[in-house]
Amino acid sequence: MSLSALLFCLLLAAIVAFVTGFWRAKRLSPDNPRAVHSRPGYHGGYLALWTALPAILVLLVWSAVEPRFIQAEVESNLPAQVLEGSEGQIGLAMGVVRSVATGLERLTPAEVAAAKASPKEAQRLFESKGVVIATPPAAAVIASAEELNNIRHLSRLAKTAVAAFLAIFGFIFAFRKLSPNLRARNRVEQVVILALMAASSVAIMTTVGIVLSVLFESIAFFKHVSIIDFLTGTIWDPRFASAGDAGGQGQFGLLPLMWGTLYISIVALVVAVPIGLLAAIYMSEYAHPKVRATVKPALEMLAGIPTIVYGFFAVVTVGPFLNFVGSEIGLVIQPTSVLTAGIVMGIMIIPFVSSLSDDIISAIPNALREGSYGLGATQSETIKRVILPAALPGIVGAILLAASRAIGETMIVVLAAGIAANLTLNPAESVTTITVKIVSQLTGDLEFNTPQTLVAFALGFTLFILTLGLNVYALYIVRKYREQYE
Amino acid sequence: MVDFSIEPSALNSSRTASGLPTAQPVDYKITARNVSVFYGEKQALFSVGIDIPDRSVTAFIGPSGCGKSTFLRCFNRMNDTIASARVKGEILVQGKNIYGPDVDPVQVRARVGMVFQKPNPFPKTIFENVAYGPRIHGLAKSKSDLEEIVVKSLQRAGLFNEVKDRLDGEGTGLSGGQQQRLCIARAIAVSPEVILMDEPCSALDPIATAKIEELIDELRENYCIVIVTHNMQQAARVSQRTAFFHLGYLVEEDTTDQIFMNPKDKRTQDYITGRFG
Amino acid sequence: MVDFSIEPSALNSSRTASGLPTAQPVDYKITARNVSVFYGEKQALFSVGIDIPDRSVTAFIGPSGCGKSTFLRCFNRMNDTIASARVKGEILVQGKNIYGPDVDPVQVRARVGMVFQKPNPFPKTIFENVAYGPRIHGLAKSKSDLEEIVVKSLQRAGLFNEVKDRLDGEGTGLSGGQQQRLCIARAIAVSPEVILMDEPCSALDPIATAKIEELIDELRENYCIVIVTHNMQQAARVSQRTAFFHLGYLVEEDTTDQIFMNPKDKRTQDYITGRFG
Amino acid sequence: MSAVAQDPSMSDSDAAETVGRFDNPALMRRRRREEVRFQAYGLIAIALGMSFLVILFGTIIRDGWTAFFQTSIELPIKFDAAEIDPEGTRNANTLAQANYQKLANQALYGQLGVDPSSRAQRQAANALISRDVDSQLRAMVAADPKIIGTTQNVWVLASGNVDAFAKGKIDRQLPQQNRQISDQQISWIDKLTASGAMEKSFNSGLFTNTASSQPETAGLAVALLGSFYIMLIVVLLSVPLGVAAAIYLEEFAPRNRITDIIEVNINNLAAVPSIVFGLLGLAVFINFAGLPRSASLVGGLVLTLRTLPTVIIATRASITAVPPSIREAALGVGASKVQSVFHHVLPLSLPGIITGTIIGLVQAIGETAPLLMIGMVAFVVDVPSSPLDPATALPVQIYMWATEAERGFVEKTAGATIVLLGILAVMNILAMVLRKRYERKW
Amino acid sequence: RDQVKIAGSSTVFPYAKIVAENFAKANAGLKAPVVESGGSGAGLKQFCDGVGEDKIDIANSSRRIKKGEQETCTKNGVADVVEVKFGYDGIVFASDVKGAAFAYEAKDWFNALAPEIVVDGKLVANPNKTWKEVNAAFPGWEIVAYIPGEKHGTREVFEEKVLVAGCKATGADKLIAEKLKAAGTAEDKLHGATEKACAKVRKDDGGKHAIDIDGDYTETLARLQANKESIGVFGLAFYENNTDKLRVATVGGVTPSVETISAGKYPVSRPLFFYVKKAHVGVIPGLKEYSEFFVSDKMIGEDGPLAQYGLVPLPEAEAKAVREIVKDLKPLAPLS
Ligand SMILES: Nc1ncnc2c1ncn2[C@@H]1O[C@H](COP(=O)(O)OP(=O)(O)OP(=O)(O)O)[C@@H](O)[C@H]1O
Ligand SMILES: Nc1ncnc2c1ncn2[C@@H]1O[C@H](COP(=O)(O)OP(=O)(O)OP(=O)(O)O)[C@@H](O)[C@H]1O
Ligand SMILES: [Mg+2]
Ligand SMILES: [Mg+2]
Ligand SMILES: O=P([O-])([O-])[O-]
Repeated sequence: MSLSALLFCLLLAAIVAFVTGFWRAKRLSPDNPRAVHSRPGYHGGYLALWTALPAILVLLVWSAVEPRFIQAEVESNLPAQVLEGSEGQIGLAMGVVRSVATGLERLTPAEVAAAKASPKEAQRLFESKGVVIATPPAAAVIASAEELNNIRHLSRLAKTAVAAFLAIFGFIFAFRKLSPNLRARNRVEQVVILALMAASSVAIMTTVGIVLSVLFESIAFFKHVSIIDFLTGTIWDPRFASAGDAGGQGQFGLLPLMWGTLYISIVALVVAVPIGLLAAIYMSEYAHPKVRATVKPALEMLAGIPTIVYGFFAVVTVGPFLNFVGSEIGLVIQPTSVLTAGIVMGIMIIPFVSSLSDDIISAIPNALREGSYGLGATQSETIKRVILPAALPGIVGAILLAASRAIGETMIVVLAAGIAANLTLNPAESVTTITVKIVSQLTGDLEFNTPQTLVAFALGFTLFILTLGLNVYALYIVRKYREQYE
Repeated sequence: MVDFSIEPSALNSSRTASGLPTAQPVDYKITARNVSVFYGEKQALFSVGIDIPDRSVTAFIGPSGCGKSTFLRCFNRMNDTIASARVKGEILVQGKNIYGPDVDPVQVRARVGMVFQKPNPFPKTIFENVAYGPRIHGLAKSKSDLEEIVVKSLQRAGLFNEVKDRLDGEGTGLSGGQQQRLCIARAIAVSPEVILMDEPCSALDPIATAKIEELIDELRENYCIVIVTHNMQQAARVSQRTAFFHLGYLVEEDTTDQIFMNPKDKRTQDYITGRFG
Repeated sequence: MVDFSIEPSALNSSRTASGLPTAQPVDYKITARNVSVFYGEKQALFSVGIDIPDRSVTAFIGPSGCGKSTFLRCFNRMNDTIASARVKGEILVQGKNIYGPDVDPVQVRARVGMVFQKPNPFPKTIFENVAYGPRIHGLAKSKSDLEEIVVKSLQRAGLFNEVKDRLDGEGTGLSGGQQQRLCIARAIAVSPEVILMDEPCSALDPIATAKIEELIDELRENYCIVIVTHNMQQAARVSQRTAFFHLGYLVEEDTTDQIFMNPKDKRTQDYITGRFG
Repeated sequence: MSAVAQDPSMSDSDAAETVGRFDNPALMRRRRREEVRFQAYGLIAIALGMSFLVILFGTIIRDGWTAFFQTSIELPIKFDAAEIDPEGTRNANTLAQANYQKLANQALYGQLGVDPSSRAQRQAANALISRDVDSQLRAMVAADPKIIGTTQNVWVLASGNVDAFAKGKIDRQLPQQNRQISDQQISWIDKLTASGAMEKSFNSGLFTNTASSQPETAGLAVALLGSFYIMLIVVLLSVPLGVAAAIYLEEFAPRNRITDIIEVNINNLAAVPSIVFGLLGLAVFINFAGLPRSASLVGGLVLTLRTLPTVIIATRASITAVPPSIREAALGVGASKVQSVFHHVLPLSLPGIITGTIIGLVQAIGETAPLLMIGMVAFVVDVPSSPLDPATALPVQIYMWATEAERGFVEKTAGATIVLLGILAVMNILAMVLRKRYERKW
Repeated sequence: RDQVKIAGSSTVFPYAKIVAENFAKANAGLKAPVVESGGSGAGLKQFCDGVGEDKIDIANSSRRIKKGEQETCTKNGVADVVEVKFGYDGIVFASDVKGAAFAYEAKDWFNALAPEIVVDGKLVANPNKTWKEVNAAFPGWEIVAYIPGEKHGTREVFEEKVLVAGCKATGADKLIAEKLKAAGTAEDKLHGATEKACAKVRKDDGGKHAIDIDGDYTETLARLQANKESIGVFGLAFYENNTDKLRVATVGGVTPSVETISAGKYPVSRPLFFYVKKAHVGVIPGLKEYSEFFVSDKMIGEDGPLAQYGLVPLPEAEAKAVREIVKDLKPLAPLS
């Protein structure tokens, strides 16, 4: 049986086990349900879990390791000249064998005979069954394919047997345990909690995965360039570093990128924070609930628009507009500049500030407002002097979240920030950011096994650390804030 | 038969003596006429009228939901802050209708201070809590002026000695009873004419309650105080006049002695003898 | 002197007659021995012991924060759900220590029902609210069985007539008093042996309160009821026995008559005469 | 007293100038003005935010709505048997190999009166119709070989440049050498338009065609399907995983260092740049697990990881919002913790979970950067039949079209953006409806 | 796998798309290849990752494979790589269509963009701020040039064919070499170091004179439209599709076009390549067929769709040689 069929059977078995357990439990004490610890459903669940879970776990592990075994087995019988080749070539040969094997399974016995007789005929037959192969298969390949099919059949049989054994054994074991005193509910719930726990470990594993996937390449990069130079260098000009110029190492300087990243984020915050905060204040304190109910989700749409759309908006609309405004007032504003990217990014993160702040302001206990009104304060005085100071830590948390979003934003800056790594204070000039460089170093025409591309991973790692720091800080602030109200 | 009698000390006879004789005309600080309050469709208060004398404590009692808070919040137009609330009738404070056409509720609230059920100090320093009112109303000419106001208010609220070393500590860091006294100090700091208190002790422990009651007794000498309470013993202990509310109606209003010893209405009697509530 | 006396009808003498004579040994439903409760470092209850008889109402009174709720929540191991809470000592329900090593707290709670301060019906239909308990405990063999349980529970809770036409209406759509009775019905539906009530009327209006009190009086015939209340009149009205707590200690426990008319401890006396609280 | 100098928001001059009682009219006036001004700031902020939204949508719709229409030309095409099937065998292979483009070109010459002997004229005329006419006619013949030998009026696609011209995206006033359309071609187009043989109609091809190098035949089918698979995977994985994780963390996990770390970690993941997730996907799913490149499965997995934190955070928030009294009520009638969670807490937090999920999905469907890293920026002609097949996604398609040289792709880019925004809007409305439906009061 | 997988250069991408599309139409049994666009380097990286079903078959590149890359390939078992040069990409300079006309020589670019230029026989920091200062025939626009970023293959061509050529034409290379020698550069490295130095781009005035574009030509076009008095670098194909927006400049008196480039008159062009993994031929269906189809006259010929799009076709002799290579799958010899 194939894996999916097996799983399906196990599911059926689990259902049967469930029903059995259910009925058995009902019989345990038909007159006094209270005398039985757990409800029949839990007994059923207990039985079903014992029946299916071990078998499923074993099956999954088996299926994960099976291909390697089969591969090794079939490989060992490949023609000698194939085996001499590299691992990749063996892999390719195996690919052909697999295709042929699939093809053979789709043929009728008569066709199989015909296919064996003539490779050309085999190719034609396979193609007619939807299996395209590049060249007519040699006899050895067909032999290997048959072997592959045989081993697969065997493995499947064994798998089925093991699964059946485990299911039956589990069923019997659990069935004998069914009794009024069995804490079936607790057992089943333990499994549920374990499953929940496993789910929450995915987040951890993701982080581990991220760290691992950038760590090794970063280390490789730091073999070329010293970590100190990377962190403290003020010049980003990796291309010319590779020439082996004197002082070339310093040209992987993170600082201009870091500055660009922070500068754009700051501009974005300068746009988003006042607008977002004032909008939040108006929505939570002044606006009619109906207005709030429409404005809030409408603003939230700003965060839902794909950033690539913002990117083009920046290049096509905002950049030229700023440039035009600049020329009207006698300023040179480059179309891609800190301002362009910052403003557009600011628009994007408005909802992060407005929605979160709105929630936070609304959560400020009404007692504070009443306390202030009671002293004869106007509404704006109350907001400015009581509500905002009280909400400040939460608002700071929201702003930090928006900031980390801005720091990590890619598509807008790729299109709107520019790529010159400038250490400039002038917001009308273009700077570049860490994310821009990650994309361009990875997708460019650069030679791939050089520090120029490896640096992308080091940059990714830096970015990860940066946002981590911000988040830890945000959490610290939010924690503090929580305590104040509890 | 269980005896719920209140001992003389609780209904301090000396206070009663210094209280206001009912029959005699007094200068009323607040006069309410035909006040009805609606929350949306629902009427919470039905044409209530009352006269509240200055320099004394008037207690509102009655079972939960009878409209005590609603009525109290009419006196400083606090009900304005509830979108669904509508107030009809007139309320004169010092002879002027605070629901008149060109009255600014903000100014009303400066004249009629309020203390709430749950102590609600601002999350600022103790000093800033008290200084807040004077600042927004521009009551202090200078820094030292402001300091003086703050200190005096804290002293009056009987809190100064406890907090004088940590005026720049957080107001929320005080104990519940201290917080409530801080709120009273905050209210006093804008020198209101009236102080409204909505169950000021219901969130406090007995010792803190006793302190607040003492304080109310002292403040009475300078302010017109209206207090809502659930606790009849408390009403008896601190007030000179008592008004009993039931289902949105003002059932009976008289000197505290009269209400507790000689209630005219059957409902009042049932309530104070614990038949309900 | 103000007379807070409670009239005979309030402390129903017939009930007192049918109540349990103190001196005589009775079958105690709950026995607590040396119960101390800690919240983290802080001790909230100090070695409390009590015997609670079956088929009667026992009231816990005392000022706020004295540990009434804490103690009550020990009887159905509800304190287990608070991470910081630790309970020492033993509590026997029907002779079995519910804090014993292999006791499943979930089962304890099925036997010892609870009604909370704020009515907390599930946001489901009225029917589902009551049916929930019987369902999870498998108390009904069939649909009609379940219906019977629900109807009976609602009847017992005195709610059936009011809601019989809208059993599939939302439980949260009822008035406060009805909600509280629904919660009682929900508790009854799993046929517990004990019903714990933590200030069940404090969020209700007088009329609803009266109904609940009546209900408690009826339920007493079949259940062991423990009720926490802030309201001494209520304790006097509904309970046969009363325990007075103060600062985490059980100060005094006796028949209600004794406690109210003849308290042994000075603190008890001060409390019931309104000297504090 | 050190505390005095604290409130800087109130200038001292303020205080000094206006000492007095509450009926100080000057102070009162100022306070009222202040109030009005403050409200105005709020209104301005909201107006700004909303106008950004309107401008964004306005520009996109202005540039893109024409992409939903397509110019076609009606040609009387003679399905010449001699040309299509000279031997008359009606062999499918022969039919497939025939030069159909030529048939269309000839019909066009006839229609426009082009001199077939002039190569320049021929080429100019050929450029009016799409190179894809070939496949269109081939499909017609394959479907019904009987039309061979007849003359049929067929609407064929105009070429991308003609389409752009017809929509006014190419300026008639420009000098000829600067235009993609010559004066001669313009006169032809005018002629065709006048005779009603050239019309604009709804462009269903935008949704049904797959990738193409010509703007007139390029469509979103692969991208839409790819995005659909990705969304499906994201929903199927991130919702159960996210909700389960949130339940565990909020209801069962002990509060300690480890759960603190998990919490920081999840918050951080929500803020990790999406491009880093692309690096993760490349390393883990493609290089380590050996999943195929360019497949929507990998895209789905990467975006699942990207979405997971959002779902967890939103779910946790809505679980916390369920009042403890509900949990107590359930425990009080003897439900176990697990029962109280699954019977009561979870259903009640459904609106919040839905909101969080939709927010996560909305983010995921617009995500471009991580897909750049896992090979989804690709030219895929075949409609993917499973998530394992190569595919693209909507934002990626937008990105690719945006970098095309041909004029026709400019409006396509905006058109695809409109489609994407439409999907976002539908998802948001769905969220709103679902939230309404499951919202409960307690 | 029954489908060819291709990755690499974004410059080659449009051509590969056209071929892939036509390939599927022409070969009923075979599926259209999947073509990824991620840059030459990224494509070659995947390409050299090894052989196997999960590895790509073809890498598109807008430059020749580098020695180091070839070594990695060999190390990873990708021993035999067939290099296919299928045409040229013209690189043009253009300004806004309504702007001024430019007739460049390579030295103009050097004098405009180099950090140091020759004035009166001495190397001095580039004093030129406007094009008029560079060449009196030019308008007085401020020097603002959008040049391809360093990730683009086009940049290398620009440096080699324009900047370095201009460097030599102005005689700056000799001065630079002297300077480097004085700084102690070894004799054997001198030539390379000089060329590198010649290729440098000025960064003064906040880098506003030479602006790198990492994105595509659409981005350059957008920048150009935002700043009408600026010059951009484009591919010939892109320019030809946007003649209504761009005005092209001549270089050395030659106007860029398919004809002038294939005739070798216009100097700034570069070859385009794709690399085929020989080990996959015969295993992946359609791989050989695709490669042959690509270089067929039908595709890369003068009348083919690639030329129509803007590819500069190979001269007939070269085309023939390439077809031979593809037919015989002649692997690329190790680079030196
Ligand atoms: N904001 C409001 N919206 C609608 N109805 C309200 C509101 N506030 C109070 N009510 C209703 O008005 C009535 C009177 O309420 P009020 O708070 O004045 O009672 P109270 O006597 O202060 O009660 P308590 O002793 O519980 O504080 C009640 O029925 C209450 O439900
Ligand atoms: N979850 C908790 N964590 C820490 N301390 C608690 C907790 N619950 C109660 N306490 C403390 O335990 C003591 C007893 O509280 P408990 O709630 O039992 O009092 P109570 O008599 O029911 O008061 P009330 O009448 O106000 O309900 C109080 O000091 C309280 O602050
Ligand atoms: Mg009230
Ligand atoms: Mg309590
Ligand atoms: O993408 P390119 O390698 O051609 O720049």
